[in-house]
Amino acid sequence: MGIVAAFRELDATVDAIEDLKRQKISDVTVYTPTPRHEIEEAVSPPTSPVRRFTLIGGFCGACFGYWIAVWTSDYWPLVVGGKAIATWIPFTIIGFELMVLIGALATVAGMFINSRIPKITMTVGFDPRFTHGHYGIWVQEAPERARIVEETLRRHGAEDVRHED
Amino acid sequence: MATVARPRGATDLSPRPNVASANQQLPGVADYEQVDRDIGGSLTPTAGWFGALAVAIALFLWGAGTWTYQIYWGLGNAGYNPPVMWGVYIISFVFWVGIGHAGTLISAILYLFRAGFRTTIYRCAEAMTVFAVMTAGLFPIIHIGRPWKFFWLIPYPNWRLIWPNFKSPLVWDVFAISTYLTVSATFLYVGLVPDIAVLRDRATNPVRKRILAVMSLGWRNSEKEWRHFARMYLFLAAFSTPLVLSVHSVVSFDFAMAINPGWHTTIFPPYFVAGAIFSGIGMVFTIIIPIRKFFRLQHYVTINHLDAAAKLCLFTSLVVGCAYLVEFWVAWYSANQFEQKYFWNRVFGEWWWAAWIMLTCNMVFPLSLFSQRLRRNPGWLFILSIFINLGMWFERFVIIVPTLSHEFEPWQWAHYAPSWVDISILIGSFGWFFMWFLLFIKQLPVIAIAEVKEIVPPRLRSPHPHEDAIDVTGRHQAYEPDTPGEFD
Amino acid sequence: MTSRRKWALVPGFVALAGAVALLSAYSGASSSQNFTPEQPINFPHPTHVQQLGMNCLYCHYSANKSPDPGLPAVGTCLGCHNPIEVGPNRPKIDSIPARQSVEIKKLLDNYADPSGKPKKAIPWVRIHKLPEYVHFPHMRHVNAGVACQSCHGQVQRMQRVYQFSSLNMGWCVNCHVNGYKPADAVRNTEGYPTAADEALPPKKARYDCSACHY
Amino acid sequence: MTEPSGSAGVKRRDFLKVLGAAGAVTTSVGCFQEDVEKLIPYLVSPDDTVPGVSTYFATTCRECAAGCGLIAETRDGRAIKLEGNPAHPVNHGALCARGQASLQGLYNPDRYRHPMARRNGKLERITWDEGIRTLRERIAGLGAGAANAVFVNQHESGSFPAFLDQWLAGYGMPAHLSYDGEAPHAVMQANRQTYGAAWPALDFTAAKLIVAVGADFLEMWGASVPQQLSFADARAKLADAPRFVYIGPRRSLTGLNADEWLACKPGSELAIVNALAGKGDVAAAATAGGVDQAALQRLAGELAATKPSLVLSGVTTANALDVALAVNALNVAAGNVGVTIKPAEALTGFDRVGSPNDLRDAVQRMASGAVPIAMFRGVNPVYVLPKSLRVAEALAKVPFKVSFSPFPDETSELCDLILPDDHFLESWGDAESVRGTISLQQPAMDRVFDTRATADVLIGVTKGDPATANRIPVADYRSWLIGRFPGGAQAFGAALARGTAPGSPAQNATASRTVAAAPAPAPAPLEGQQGDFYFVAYPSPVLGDGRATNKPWLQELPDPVTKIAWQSWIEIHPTTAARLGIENGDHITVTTAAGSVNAPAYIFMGVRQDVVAMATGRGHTGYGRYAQNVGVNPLDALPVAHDASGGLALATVKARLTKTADHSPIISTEGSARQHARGIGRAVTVAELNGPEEEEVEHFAGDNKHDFLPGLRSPVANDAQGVLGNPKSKDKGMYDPEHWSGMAKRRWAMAIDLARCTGCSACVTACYAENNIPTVGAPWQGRSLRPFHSGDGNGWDTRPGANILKGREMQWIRIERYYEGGEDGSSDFDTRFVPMMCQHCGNAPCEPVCPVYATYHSPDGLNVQVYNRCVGTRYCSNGCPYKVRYFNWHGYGEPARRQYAFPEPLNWQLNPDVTVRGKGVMEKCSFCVQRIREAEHRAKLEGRELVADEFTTSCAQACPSRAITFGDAADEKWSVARLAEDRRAYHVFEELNTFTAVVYLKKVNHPAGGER
Repeated sequence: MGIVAAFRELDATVDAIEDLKRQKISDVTVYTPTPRHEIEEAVSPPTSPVRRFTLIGGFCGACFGYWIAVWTSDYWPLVVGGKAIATWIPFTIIGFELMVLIGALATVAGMFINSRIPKITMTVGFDPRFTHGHYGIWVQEAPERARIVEETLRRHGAEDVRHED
Repeated sequence: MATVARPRGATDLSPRPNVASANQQLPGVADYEQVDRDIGGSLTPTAGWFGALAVAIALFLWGAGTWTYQIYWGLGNAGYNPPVMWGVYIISFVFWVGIGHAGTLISAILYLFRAGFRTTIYRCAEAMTVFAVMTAGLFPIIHIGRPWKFFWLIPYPNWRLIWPNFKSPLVWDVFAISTYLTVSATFLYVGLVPDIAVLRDRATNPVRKRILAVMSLGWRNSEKEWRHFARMYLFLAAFSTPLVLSVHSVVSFDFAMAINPGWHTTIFPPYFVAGAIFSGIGMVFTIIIPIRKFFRLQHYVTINHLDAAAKLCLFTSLVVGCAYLVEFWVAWYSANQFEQKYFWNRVFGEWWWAAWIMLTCNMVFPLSLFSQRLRRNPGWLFILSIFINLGMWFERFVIIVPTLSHEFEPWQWAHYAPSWVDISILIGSFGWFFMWFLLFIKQLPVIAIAEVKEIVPPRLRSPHPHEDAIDVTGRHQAYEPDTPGEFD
Repeated sequence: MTSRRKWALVPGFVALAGAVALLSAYSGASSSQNFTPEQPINFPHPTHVQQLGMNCLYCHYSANKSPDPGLPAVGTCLGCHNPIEVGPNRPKIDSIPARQSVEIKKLLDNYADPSGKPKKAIPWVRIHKLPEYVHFPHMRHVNAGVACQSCHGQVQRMQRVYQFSSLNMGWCVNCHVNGYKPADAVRNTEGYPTAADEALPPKKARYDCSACHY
Repeated sequence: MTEPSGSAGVKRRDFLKVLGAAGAVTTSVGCFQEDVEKLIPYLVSPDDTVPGVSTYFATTCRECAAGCGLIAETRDGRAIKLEGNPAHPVNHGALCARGQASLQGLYNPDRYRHPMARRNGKLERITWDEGIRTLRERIAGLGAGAANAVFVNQHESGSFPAFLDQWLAGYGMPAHLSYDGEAPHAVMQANRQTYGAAWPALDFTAAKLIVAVGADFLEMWGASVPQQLSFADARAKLADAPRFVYIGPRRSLTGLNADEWLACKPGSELAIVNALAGKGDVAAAATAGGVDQAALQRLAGELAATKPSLVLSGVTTANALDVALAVNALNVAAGNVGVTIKPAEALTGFDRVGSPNDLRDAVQRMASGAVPIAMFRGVNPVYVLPKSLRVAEALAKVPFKVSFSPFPDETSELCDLILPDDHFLESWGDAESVRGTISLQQPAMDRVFDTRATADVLIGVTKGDPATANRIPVADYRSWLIGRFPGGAQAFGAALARGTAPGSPAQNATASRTVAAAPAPAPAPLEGQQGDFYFVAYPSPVLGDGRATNKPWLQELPDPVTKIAWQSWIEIHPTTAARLGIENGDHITVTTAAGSVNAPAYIFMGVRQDVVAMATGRGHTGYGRYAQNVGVNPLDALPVAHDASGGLALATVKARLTKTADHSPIISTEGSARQHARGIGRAVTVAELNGPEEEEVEHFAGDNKHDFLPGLRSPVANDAQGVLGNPKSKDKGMYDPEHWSGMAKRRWAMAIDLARCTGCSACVTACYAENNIPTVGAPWQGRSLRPFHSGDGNGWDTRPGANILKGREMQWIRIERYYEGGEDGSSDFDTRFVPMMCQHCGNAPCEPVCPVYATYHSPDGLNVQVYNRCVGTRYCSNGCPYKVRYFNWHGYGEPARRQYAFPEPLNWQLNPDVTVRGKGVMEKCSFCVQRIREAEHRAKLEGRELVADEFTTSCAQACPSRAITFGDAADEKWSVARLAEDRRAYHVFEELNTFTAVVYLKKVNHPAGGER
């Protein structure tokens, strides 16, 4: 079962998170109206893997850019302005632009995939206040330990605690 | 505006200028809830807004009608006068692309530079960017002789087995502009997602709530989302920075790659990029100053922010002015009579007035920003921004028309005068731009809610001795706050 | 887990869009292939070519010396379908007896005067049409040994002639670049290429734009 | 076409009745035509034509009296191009602009489409039978009055005049009046007196010094084409070429080709000629003529010292005959007769021409009401005679007027019976252009409209009445011709193939003009008239006396001197203009004793300070949509004054000048008349030419590192596209010289000899004719001026030439005319004519910028423009330093648009081998790629390689001075390859490293006193 707690203050939220950690309660989701370093520190999560998406996307983009330009030029060789048929320097522009394009889109895709959005359901473990002024903690825990969790959250000054099944 | 309770201190607060401190940045904003209230409240449509929208749409329709007319009867109805084969449309294209450069600059480059003053204006600038590029993208199509064949510039597999010419600057344009449009639109949208979530949760109208729910992609402010979001935002910024520089460089290649006197010069890319940013900032002023007034957001977009932006404007103006002068020097030093003749003709020839409009508006007037009083005077900034827009349009005019009308072959020297068709379509483009922009500012937050919350002091259970210290748990002394205005 | 399934949709949509784009690009949307119009006179090519063994060049007389293949003059038709001698009958061909023919009647009634002189031209409906900005010299192709059937299809078997090839630019260019196999000419004319024919190298042609477009 | 043609010979000219079969020329750039199209076969397949392949007919040009030989190219029964007949003794294959444009007379949309008669004031359609009957009855009813009948025929040589006179005589009518407003009557009469021939052949090549006293022998003075050929050959002798001095108040096109110009007052020529002849006082002559005495003295000495010389007179003052006689005497004295002037090989085109004075006399008889019937064929007295003669009023006094004119001109609009004549490309005839040679005129095609040859009409008139039925015992004029042809039908048929035959056409010995013209009224002496300016009218080099004005090609062709099209102008000297505060385009009114004209001023160094000059040809009040209300007619201000020979005196009146308020911009294709030291048109003096070669190092304006080197220095030229500017590029495809297609072995190139080019602009019109170039100056082709307007032209820019005002003319080849010197307004300036077309650069700046490869470099060295690929970014034009790319601003090729340039039946002339460009695409000179490909097809079918100089471009073919040479520069067997290496060769803007395929050969100047 899940417990959703809403906090008014930042430091209270931070204390609660660290307390839960100390109690080896793992499945904790924290909500914050705006990114705060304190919370990130408290949760101390692994580095986001989005950067890999960026790297791969950018690389593919650049390769495709150069390839399409060179291949089409050689596919039907036409001389313009006495220039070589496949000219690398101008094709760099194509390579660069496509690197940026594909790279950027891949990055966004990375963010979506990693943070599991678009989310289909908004009901479970969420409270509209979290996008307003409140911080939130959502713990999914076995019923028998739920009481401890709730008690911990209240101790740290949760404005209110809600149970979900 | 009646619906908006005039928030506390929504006047032009003038705190001590150039003070770098977190809690001083938005003295008028108490807590997160107020941010939602103020910004969310500014979204209610007003009569004035409907009026403006109506005008914009009317102008757009007039322009669109003129374009269909031009397509049917031929480009001859525009003012072209061979060899001046490029005219108002390409001028406006470059103009609008230039406008489109401020947004990404502010949201991306200043983000990397941790320039705090961007926070409250970047959303506005980004939206401006997207719509400006949308406008600019139309002009090449309007300009070409057979618009219905425009897609031939895009490399797609086809049964003719033929492809575009990747050596042509115009194809580079296609790639640069479309990439720029896509990336900046994405940038704008993903930045909006958390704010849309805020609106979603505040919305009362169920239909609106539903739409916002879809648009917000189910964003719920979880710490995990924020983590990936921050990383993505960083990389997007990192990508956009070179992109901004590349796009207008590529646009400048349209000219620099041709051999015409006045075009064929290596100074063009930096010169164009500076000019673009300059014109962009000008347009930002033109837009943000009325908005902060009518939306009562002076306590968000403070004088400090305008001041900082004005400094950026002054800097780019100096760069542009330098470029102008260097051009003349190069022409003289090249000992190339075509170049020399052209540049003489530029300032003393048939088009002298255009050249002088350009020089005064872009070089002389902005010098006033050396005065701190004028920098901190929104009224003056607004007036100046109008001059800048005008001057930058004429900069492109001066680059294109005099060159084409007066180049190598004396027998083909000619004049040029726009016709009613050119003018109508130019006006229509402003209608098109403002139509989108007006629709935007009443549907979506014109100031980034989530990011503003970042610079609003958080609520604390145990008030800390040092109000302005960010680290309330007192455990991470090593952390350096990105305080706004620290680069002022 | 509903979200999982919905995730699968996204690449699905992308793939679909791509497929549609490619199809539309390659479909040669503006080709009038298989265009089979109703002709003023349903001229039976099979009878003339297969039974009577007439050569294409008998009627399309300038295909080997002009860009324009040429059309038979009404006089040419009346040369055989002589109203005086055979009237609205199909002339007797070796074994096959002469008999009434609706189409010949049409010819005589509408396009010839009783004396057998041509009266009025037959408004044939044009089937194979290249845009005016393409210059297609028939004689070059015919003299290069390209069988008529290679482009026009097995007209000698068509009861009603239709546009056999797409006449798209890609279709032209493929042959110009890859070349035309003499053996194909034999096959297209219902012959059986010998090993010698097969051995012959394909005949290529210019693929420079100004070869056809000017 | 409804008219079944009488002769079997014409059958094969039947049309394919529908365009579809002929590879229809419709605008189609860019889209498949899905709409079902009909294919219409022949009824009876023609014996000797192949659909899609051109048939050629030799015939004779009747646009002017010279009678050049033509080859008419017909395709599927339609004449599509005229070229000079190389075998013809007059023009040797060359053809002037007017000859080219006669096609637009044939297909002119304003031609009379059927006979008409005036019924209660209106011209109504009638049948030919009615028409012929009406004419017959009228003539029958004349009775004694027949003796006063007037038949005015446009002067032509050959049998028709004799036939006509015979016919007239049959009805007791006086012989016809053979009128030619362009013929220099004074010169011809003087020639008859001195040499016994109206127009002796002129051999410029034999001369060492040419002095032209107002004789514009490259223009309207005599037979321009043969004179131009000979003159160009003379100048092409370079160092040994004759020096050329022009004397006259206005520096015409001929004058601009002169090495020196003595700008003398009109009327002073006689004194000057006498001075030159040593018969008169030089000083007096110099003061009288207002010329520099030293120069005159020097010229007199030079003339005396240089033998043989060639002195020509062409003045149009009242004493023209005296001047001409004096000049002839000078030639005789100098022993030029038989050397440079050859009466033995006279051009006979002008023999038996009547004079304007005869026409004036006829008009005055009409005015007196004595004339019962007047018939006009090809002559338009209402327009070509001075307004002060009141021709229209005189015509009103004539009870019955018949016009055989094919066009609705000012005269025929006043006539009671219109029996439209066939165009000469539709009818039979003959001419005697050179003594002893008949050149035949045969129909190149079936009739376009329901017209009929006048000769056949006249025959029809006689046939209708039993009394006169067997007066002309032949079926039609053709049989009449054959009947009189030396050798009969056999020889006639044989001669048709060549177009010429030895012998002389039938002359009517008996008939001579029974009514003698009253002597011309003595004109008022020029000096002593009031007015501070001499008013000089001159026949336009392009439009002549106005008979060519209804042809859009010629309206659009810029005047070779002023470069003005679709407009009349008044030439005025810069100094005078400055004095009177007159700018280009300010309207000024020229008022003479006889009347006044008002036109925009054009400031021109080539007139004296006390002279204003104006060209004839425009100012029609009728004559079809292209001529009507375009410009003004200088004759409106001329008195009725004739010289002693009866020629109309054009420079005989003084005028007052008043500046008016209104201003209309000059419709000119000229940007700057100065080349600003950019080395576009270059020249060497004889001295330099004789000098050692190594001195010949030129430095370029704008770049002093490049020295001049002759030849084609393109990386894709001498090695024929082997390198592509990058030796390492792997797949060269067809650009590899070893490629099986062999395309890259060729490098098409062009050489233009500025020493030959006279700037006559025949090439421009030839290019229009060959390449389906639209004319854009017609009043309905302008652009929109405001958002809301109706289709009737209201709201559009309906000024004639409005598009040209916007610089939108489409001349694939244009003649640039640059002045050197004379900035101070002195008469001492040099003119450079530079034909400018696509230079087909090896490194073309236009190519790489095109996003869709619509323009690229073909393996055989062409800069190809693929119309159907073009999307119209116009970037290529920006890149082009020569500015030779032209854009279709409107749907000039789209029948549905009001700017359509080829209203039916003008579109019948369109060349089926060339795509008609639609709106929104770029076009430019293609080096006549269709001719290249056609030649390649022909060679391939005949299983051979191309032969050197086997074919050439349209401009080169037409050029009457043979200045243009086209060919394969990569193969030294072609003459262009040799010319490219000439020491005079240079490229325009070579410093831009465009490596052009067009080589210019420098003009050669012969300054005064230069050693010979």
